[in-house]
Amino acid sequence: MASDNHELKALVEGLLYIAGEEGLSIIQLQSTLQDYTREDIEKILFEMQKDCSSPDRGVELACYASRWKLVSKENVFEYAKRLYEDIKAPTLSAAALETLAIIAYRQPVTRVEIEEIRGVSCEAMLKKLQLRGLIEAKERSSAVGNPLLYTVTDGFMDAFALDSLDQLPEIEKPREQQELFSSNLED
Amino acid sequence: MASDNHELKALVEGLLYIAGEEGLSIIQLQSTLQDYTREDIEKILFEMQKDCSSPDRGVELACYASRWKLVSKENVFEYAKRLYEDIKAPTLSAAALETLAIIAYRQPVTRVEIEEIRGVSCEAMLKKLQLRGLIEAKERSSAVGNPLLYTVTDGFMDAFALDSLDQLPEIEKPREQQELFSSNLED
Amino acid sequence: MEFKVSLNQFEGPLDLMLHLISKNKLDLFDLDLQILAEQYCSYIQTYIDKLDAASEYMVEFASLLEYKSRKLLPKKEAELDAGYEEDQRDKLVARLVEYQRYKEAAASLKEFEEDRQKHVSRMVSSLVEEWSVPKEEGSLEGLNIYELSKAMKRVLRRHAVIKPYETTIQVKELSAEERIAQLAELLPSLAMPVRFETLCADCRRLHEIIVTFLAVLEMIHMNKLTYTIDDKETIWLQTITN
Repeated sequence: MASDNHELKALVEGLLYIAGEEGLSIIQLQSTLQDYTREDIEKILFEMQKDCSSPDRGVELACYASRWKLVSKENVFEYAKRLYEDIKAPTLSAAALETLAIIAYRQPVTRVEIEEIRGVSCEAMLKKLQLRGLIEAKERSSAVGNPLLYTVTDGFMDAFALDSLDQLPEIEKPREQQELFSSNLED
Repeated sequence: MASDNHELKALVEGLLYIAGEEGLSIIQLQSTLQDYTREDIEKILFEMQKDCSSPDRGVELACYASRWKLVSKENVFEYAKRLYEDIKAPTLSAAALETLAIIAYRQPVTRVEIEEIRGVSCEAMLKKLQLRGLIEAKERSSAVGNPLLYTVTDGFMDAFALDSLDQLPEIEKPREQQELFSSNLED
Repeated sequence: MEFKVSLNQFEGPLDLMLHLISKNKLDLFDLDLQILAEQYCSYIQTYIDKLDAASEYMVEFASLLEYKSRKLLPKKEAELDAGYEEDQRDKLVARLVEYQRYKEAAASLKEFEEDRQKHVSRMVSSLVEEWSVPKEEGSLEGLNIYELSKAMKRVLRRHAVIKPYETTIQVKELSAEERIAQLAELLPSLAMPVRFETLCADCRRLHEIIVTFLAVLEMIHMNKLTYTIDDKETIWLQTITN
C-alpha cells in the first residue's frame, strides 16, 4: 500500500508539472489515474501540499477554483525577476521579435490576426512596440469593428538594416515543413 | 549552513520550475543567486537530482546542452498521454535522422560532404532541419566556393537528451573498418 | 506508383545496395560486386521509366553498368583492368561501410529521441514575459533579420506544424463512460437521495455537467439509479440496492 502511494504521488506530481499554469481538477486526475480512487488522489494531494511546505522545496501546491496547480513560492520571484530582466535587457525579447516578425511578414495585420498566430494576447506587446517606434497603426480594416491595421515603421527598417521588406528571408510554408516528419512520408 | 542550503535548494527548484522547458544554465542561476558560489549551486543541483530519484517524485532534473531543466519521469508519460492530446512531437523521418547523425558526428561539415556519405541530395532536408532549429550554419569553410559549415544546435541536444556530443554512442571509425577489410582480403 | 512505393523504402542508392547485400546474403567485407551490380541494375531497369526524379540512383547505376560492361571485355584487356576493378570495389565498399555506420548512428538517435519524448516539460512561466521588459528604450542596434525570420519560423512552427512541448496542451474531454465509473464509486456512500447538483459538485465546466447528466441517464437505463422530480423541478437520484 505504501509503495502504491509512492507511485501515485509521483504520477500526480508529474502530471501537475506538465499541466503547468493550467493545473488539473480532481476529475481530470481521476480520469487518467483509473487504478486509484478519488479518496486516494485527494489524500495524496494533501500529502503533497505538506511535502511542499518543507523549507527546501521551492514550489507549493495550490488549489484555485477546484484546480490544483504547482506554483513557485513567492520568495523565488525576486530572483526570477532579476534573472529575466538581466538577460533580455539589451535586445528585444523573443515575444517581441515574434510579434514583429508576424507584422513584418503579414502586414497590414490586425491584433486579432496576430493573436491567432501567436496563440497569446498581444495587446501590451503591441503598445510597447508602438512606443519604441517599431510599428504603427495608421489605418483601419474594413472588417467588422474596423480594427486597427498594424505595419512596421521606418524605424523598424533602420533597426534591422533593411531597405525593403522584400529583403526578409523567405519562410517555407508549414505544409512544406511537415515533410520533415515521417508521418508525411507515408502519404 | 544546512539551513542556507535548504534555502538555496528551494530557490533553485522554484527558478527551474518557472523556466520550464527553457531550462537554466549554471551561469544564469549564478547571475541571480549572487550570495552563492558556483560550487554551492552545482552541489545543490546534484542533490536535487538525487532527491528527484526518490520513487515518490514524478519529475527529474535533466541537463541537456548544459541547461538544467525539470522534466516529468518516463512512467508519467502513459498517464499524461491519456489526459493530453498532442503531447508527443512528431518523430523525425529516417532521412532526417541520417542527415542529423552525419552532422553530429562530423561537424562542422559541408553539404557536399553530407551528400557524399548519404549518396543523395540533401539541400531541401538541410533547410528543413534548420527551420526546425536542429542544425545551423554560422560559418563557411575556407575551401573553394566557401561552402556553409553545418553544426547541430542546442535544440538538437535537447531533442535527443544529450548534454554534450561526447554522449553520442561511439561508432567505429572508417579507418579501423578499412583495416579490417584489407586484412580480410589478405586472408 | 509502384516505383514510388518501392524506392520510398530506401533512403538512396547506398541504402538500396545495403538492402540487396543483406537480401542476397553477400559479405560486405568480401563483396561480390558482380552479383551486386546485376541485382542493382535489374532493380533499376524494372523502374527505369519512372526514374527521372531519382537521378542519384542513376549515377550509381551508370557506374555499376560500367563495371559490368568491363567484365564482358576480352580476357586480356580484363587483366589489364584488374587494378581498376579492385579500386572501384574498394571505393564502393568503403562508402557502403561508412554509410552503414551513420545508418546505425541514426537508429540510436531514434532511440534517444523516443526516450526524450517521454520526458515532458512545462511551458516557461507566463510571468517571464512580464519580467523581461527591456530596460532601455533606444538601444536597438545590430538587430539582424535572421533573428527576425527565426522568430517567424518559431511562430509558424508553433502555430501550425509540430505542436511541440511548448504548445498549450489540450485537455481531453471527459467521456460519459469515465464519468459513470467516477459516479459509481461515489454512489454507494449515498444512502439517501441526492440532488443532481450534488453529483455536479466537482464539475467546473459546462461540458462536465453535460457529461454528468448523460452518465446519470445511462445509469438510470442500467438500473443503477432511480430518479424523482419534485414540484420545484429538482432532480433527486438514489442508488438502487439489490
